[in-house]
Amino acid sequence: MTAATPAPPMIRMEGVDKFFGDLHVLKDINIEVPAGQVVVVLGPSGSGKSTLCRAINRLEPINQGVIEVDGKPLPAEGKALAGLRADVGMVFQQFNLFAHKTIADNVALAPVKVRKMNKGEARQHAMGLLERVGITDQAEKYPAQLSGGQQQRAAIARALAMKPKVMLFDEPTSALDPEMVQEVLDVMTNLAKEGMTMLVVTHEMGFARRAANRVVFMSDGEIVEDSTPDVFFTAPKSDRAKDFLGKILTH
Amino acid sequence: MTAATPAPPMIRMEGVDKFFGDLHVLKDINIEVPAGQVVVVLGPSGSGKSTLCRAINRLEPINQGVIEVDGKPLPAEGKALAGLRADVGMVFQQFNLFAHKTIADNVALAPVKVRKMNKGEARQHAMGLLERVGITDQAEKYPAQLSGGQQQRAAIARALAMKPKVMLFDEPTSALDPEMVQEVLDVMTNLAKEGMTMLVVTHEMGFARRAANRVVFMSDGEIVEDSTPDVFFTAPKSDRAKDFLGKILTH
Amino acid sequence: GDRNADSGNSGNSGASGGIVAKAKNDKKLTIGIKYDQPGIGLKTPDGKYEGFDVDVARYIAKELGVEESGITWKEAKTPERENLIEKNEVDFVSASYSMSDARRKRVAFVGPYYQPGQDLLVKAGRTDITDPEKLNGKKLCSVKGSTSAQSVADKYAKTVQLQEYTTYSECLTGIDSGLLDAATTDNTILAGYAKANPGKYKVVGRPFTTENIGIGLSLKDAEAKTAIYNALKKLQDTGEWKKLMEKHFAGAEGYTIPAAPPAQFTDK
Amino acid sequence: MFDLIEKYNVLDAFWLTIKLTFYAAILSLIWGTILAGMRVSPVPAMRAFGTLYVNLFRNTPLTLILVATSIVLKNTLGVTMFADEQSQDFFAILDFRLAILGLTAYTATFVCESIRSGINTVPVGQAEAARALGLSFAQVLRIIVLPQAFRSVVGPLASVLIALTKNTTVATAIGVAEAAGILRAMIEFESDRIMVVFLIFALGFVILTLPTGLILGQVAKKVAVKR
Amino acid sequence: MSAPSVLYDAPGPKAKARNHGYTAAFIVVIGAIAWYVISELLDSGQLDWPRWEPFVNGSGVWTAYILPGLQNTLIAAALAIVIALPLGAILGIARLSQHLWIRAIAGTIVEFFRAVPVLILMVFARVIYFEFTTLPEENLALFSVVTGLVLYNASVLAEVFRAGILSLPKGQTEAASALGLRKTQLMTLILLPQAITVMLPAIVSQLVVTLKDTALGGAILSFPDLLDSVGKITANFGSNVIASFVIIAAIYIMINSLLTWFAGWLERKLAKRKKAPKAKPIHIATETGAGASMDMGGGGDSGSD
Ligand SMILES: Nc1ncnc2c1ncn2[C@@H]1O[C@H](COP(=O)(O)OP(=O)(O)OP(=O)(O)O)[C@@H](O)[C@H]1O
Ligand SMILES: Nc1ncnc2c1ncn2[C@@H]1O[C@H](COP(=O)(O)OP(=O)(O)OP(=O)(O)O)[C@@H](O)[C@H]1O
Ligand SMILES: [Mg+2]
Ligand SMILES: [Mg+2]
Repeated sequence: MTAATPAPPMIRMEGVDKFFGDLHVLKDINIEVPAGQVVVVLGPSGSGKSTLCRAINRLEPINQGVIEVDGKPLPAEGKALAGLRADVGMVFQQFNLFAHKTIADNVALAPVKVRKMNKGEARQHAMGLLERVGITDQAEKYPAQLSGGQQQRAAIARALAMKPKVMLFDEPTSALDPEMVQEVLDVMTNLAKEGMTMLVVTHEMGFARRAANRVVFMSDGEIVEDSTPDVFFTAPKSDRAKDFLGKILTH
Repeated sequence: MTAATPAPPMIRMEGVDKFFGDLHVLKDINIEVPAGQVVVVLGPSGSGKSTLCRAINRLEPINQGVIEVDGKPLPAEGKALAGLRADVGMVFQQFNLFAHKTIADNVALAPVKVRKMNKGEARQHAMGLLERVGITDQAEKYPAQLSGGQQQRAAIARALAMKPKVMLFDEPTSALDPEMVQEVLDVMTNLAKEGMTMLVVTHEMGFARRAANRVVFMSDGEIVEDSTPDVFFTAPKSDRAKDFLGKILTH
Repeated sequence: GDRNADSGNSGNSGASGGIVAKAKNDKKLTIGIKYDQPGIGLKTPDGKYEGFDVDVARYIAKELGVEESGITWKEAKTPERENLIEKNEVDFVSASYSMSDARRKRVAFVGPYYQPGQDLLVKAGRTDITDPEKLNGKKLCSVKGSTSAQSVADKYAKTVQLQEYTTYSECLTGIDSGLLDAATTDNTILAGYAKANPGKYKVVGRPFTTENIGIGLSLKDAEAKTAIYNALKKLQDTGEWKKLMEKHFAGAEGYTIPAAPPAQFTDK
Repeated sequence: MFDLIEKYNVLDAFWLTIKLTFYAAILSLIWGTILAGMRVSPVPAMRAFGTLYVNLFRNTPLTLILVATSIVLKNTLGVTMFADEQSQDFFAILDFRLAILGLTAYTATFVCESIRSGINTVPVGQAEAARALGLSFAQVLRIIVLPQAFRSVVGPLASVLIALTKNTTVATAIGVAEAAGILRAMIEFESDRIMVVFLIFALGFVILTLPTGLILGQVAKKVAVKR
Repeated sequence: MSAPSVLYDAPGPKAKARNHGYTAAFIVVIGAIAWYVISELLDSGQLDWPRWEPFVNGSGVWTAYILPGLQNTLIAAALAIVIALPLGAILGIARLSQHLWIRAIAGTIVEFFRAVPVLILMVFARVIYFEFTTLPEENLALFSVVTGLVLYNASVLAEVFRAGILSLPKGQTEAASALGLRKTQLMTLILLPQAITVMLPAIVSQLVVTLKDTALGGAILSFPDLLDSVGKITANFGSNVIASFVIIAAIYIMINSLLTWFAGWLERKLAKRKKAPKAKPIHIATETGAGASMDMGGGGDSGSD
């Protein structure tokens, strides 16, 4: 655990427990992510990575423990919760672009509706973001007309449009064709370089090595290891991590 | 192009063209696969890899050109076509196991119905194959009860049950969770070692390097390169191949 | 026992030997009656059949030599009576069967064996409706397919509001709640309801038409016509007719049992 | 054929069919939407009521429902549906309105189920993405979920409308003189031209339902959300 | 353990309190309406015991009227479905034929009988049987009811069959062909068995529709069905029409709920085995009732890409 610093950590989870019925999916989770850090979460399927990620903006309510974002505890509902979520960007495995709106509208929607930005400004801002992720020419198309890689980049632009303090990524590249993985990872790498605080669930070891400050390894709802990428990939401590790396790295 | 050998090549395509409406998806394809060779087909999405693969057992009829399997031209329909297909094993990305039959029945079905093997014998043979792919204990389950990796291994066993002369694989591991990819590749590697003629569409570069005799690179419906894995991965000739490798290998 | 269930080909004899011969030889008859008309023809929950028409049918059967045990009862719904006779599925029909000219084209009648008149049924204790003219502005109920309500509107009360239902029971719920003021049809039918629900309804007792109710049977069976004629005549002559009328209708408020109709028991 | 249509006022009868369909369609849409709202609401009592209502009315024959409106509502409870009691047409108007009521009570269950399944076709991810952006409950519903749900509901609702059109014939059971109401007379008096009579009615309904199916089918295709 | 909902966020403490409030208010409203209806019924004497007594005191209403009516209803519905199933299968497969003219004929038949109300089909079946056959009068109503139901249901089931076969992933066909199975083997060994299991719930649902439609026979054709028994009961017990309706409706609801429950159970049971990646919902205009949405199961993705 990192020592407490004067500035509060961007994300803090303390003693978090989560159950689905009888299933204990998060077990006494304690983690802090300081501002500007990129944390990659690894672990076998079903280990609770997604649940961890979704708990941070309360898409999954937790049963026990404390979650704080930027020093403030997670509100339970209503306006306060919406306000917090606006500050936390989230990117999903399945992109989840609004199917009935164009790409530009997808990106401009929340700034207008939540941040009360005026429409023209929001649109201009959206086009800037689309340029940043390299899909300006797709602005007027509908999500279904784009390739997976393009959709995921649009989804990142949509999250960035809210100028979030922290970004959560839940397996952003696992639904993509292999050639499109890189274009999305490039966007994420740039984001990391610019100092965005990020929590990334991914199986892309290359990205973990290159862009992460820390690697958190989960298994069975527990955080089993929490170290630097170098240490984790070269000298994993637990058997579970070794086994996992063995399976994932041979091919 | 390889020179003609006394024994006919297992697969031969000559001047093959294929259209979907106006879309020209296979452009003057010429390729020969000698018996016992393992050929990996690479290329970006939409380049025509699946179509090439499916044309060989006429799941997609072609518009122009000649396809021969084991020296005999591909029949157009009826009994002759069914007979040829029985000699060509095929493994799909989505496994396509028969959902209403147990794994053992999936494997034993075609030998009984097509090869007129008697049921007891077919079953024994099926159990032998399931052992070979390492899922004997799943024999009485239904496909939906198996993991993706187990399903794909069952699908390979089902194809092998017909004692095919050649096996076609269309992205056999792309629908799998990363931890299951290796178990399927292992089965395929063993098959290659045993001397099976194989044509494999895949993005698994490790497999291509390890098990392939030849790599064929497709782009926009054309065969752009056809060389050994060593040459292809270290010194691709065309820009398109270089570009593709750049995208796929960085992560 | 539910005799409705056995398909009985008993009716076929009509074409061959006629029902008199059949009754004599087989000791069996199939008779069409109403199942849902208190006082006239009713199938009771314990599987019995009762009502004036049913008793008349029993009498005729007995005269033809058939005991109760030899009778197969069959439901003869209003729109189906001609069909049943034409297809020889019943030997005769005794089901408040009006002898109309339209029907005479398809079936033969023997009768009238009673002559009800169209009348009104109102809530017991109600005194404002004494005759059909009083129905102006009132709500009158009858049953689908009968022309009785329309004739009231045409002849007696121009501004009556008419309502039609499938069964008279439905009319009665409307009278109970006060939505409807009166129901109209043959006074015997009305009397049946009044008697079945003592103290609830009364017949107004001012019949304004005369209906001729007869036994319906096949056009081809002349011998049967005579036999039934004789039976009905005997019914009247022995005073049995009066007894049956009293058994089924006496005590219905507002209904007076009429004299037997003039003995003219065959159709033209 | 045309002489028959004129003699029996077939067009008037079909006009009544159309009117029944029209009013019942509008009301079922409203009541069905309210029911759907109850069935997906977070309030258990509303969900229970919605479920109970749908299961009762969907499993009862329409014939029985219509006859019951007449016997229970009109005869027993004295419901007059705002019809003028003094009017000569009191019963005609009342029965027409009761038929609409019965058709609505029944059809709304199917509208409800269509809407509910329409909502179910919207992937949860769409709502989660919207929530994750900070949209409020009302905004998620209004901007993201309902627009997508309504688009996928057009097709099923078209089927409901067609079924309703055909179901208006059952109103004959309570004496409404819509298309099926004049059938009896035509069959009785035109028994020698029975096939012509059949064709008139069959074609009448084909004309009423086929365009509905085709047009709404096109609309459904056009507005469908591509995923 | 609430699965995430498309409509609501996981409720917080305030939301929970609010929901309790709504619950209370709603119960009050429903209670008031129920109270009004019951008191009206009481006032008009409809809840008086004598009107209900015949149904429990062994008066014979069950054996004399209700059960025979129910028997007729069940017979008509069962006959209709049993006859409509093979007809529907033939029409459905014909609509998938490679020959345009077969598709056209089957398509016209299906669309025509789906457009014409069942009631009108029944009425005309009756007229035609009466005019052109020597069927006995007492079977006429049953035959007409069954004929109307068969014509309509065969058309609906044709669509169910077609949709059922089409809903199977294309990969099933491709895998079978790739193994060397012939067309008939493909249909009989792979497609039909899967299609039928996929369709079973839809077929059971159609049975509910059919059961309800038999009531038309009672109201219009004097077919002595369950609904028709009301007339006989009320003739014996005065005007206990409401009591009779309530009992008869309860019987329909019970049987149909049972069937619906069975369909759902079947669907869940089959889904467990099939666990298809994505069920493709298929909407078919059914009934006198309506677009019962039928989850046909079966995968949405076709193996090729
Ligand atoms: N809504 C839910 N209801 C019940 N159980 C759930 C739900 N969501 C997840 N789970 C279960 O919780 C456990 C953790 O799931 P989670 O999705 O967090 O795992 P994961 O590590 O993200 O796996 P993957 O790599 O497959 O995405 C799993 O066992 C999963 O089956
Ligand atoms: N049935 C079809 N109808 C029309 N176009 C098709 C069809 N199948 C494939 N195509 C098109 O043909 C082209 C080649 O498709 P193919 O599936 O062979 O590519 P691929 O190389 O296998 O791609 P991937 O890596 O995505 O599987 C693509 O542009 C595709 O959109
Ligand atoms: Mg996950
Ligand atoms: Mg492909």
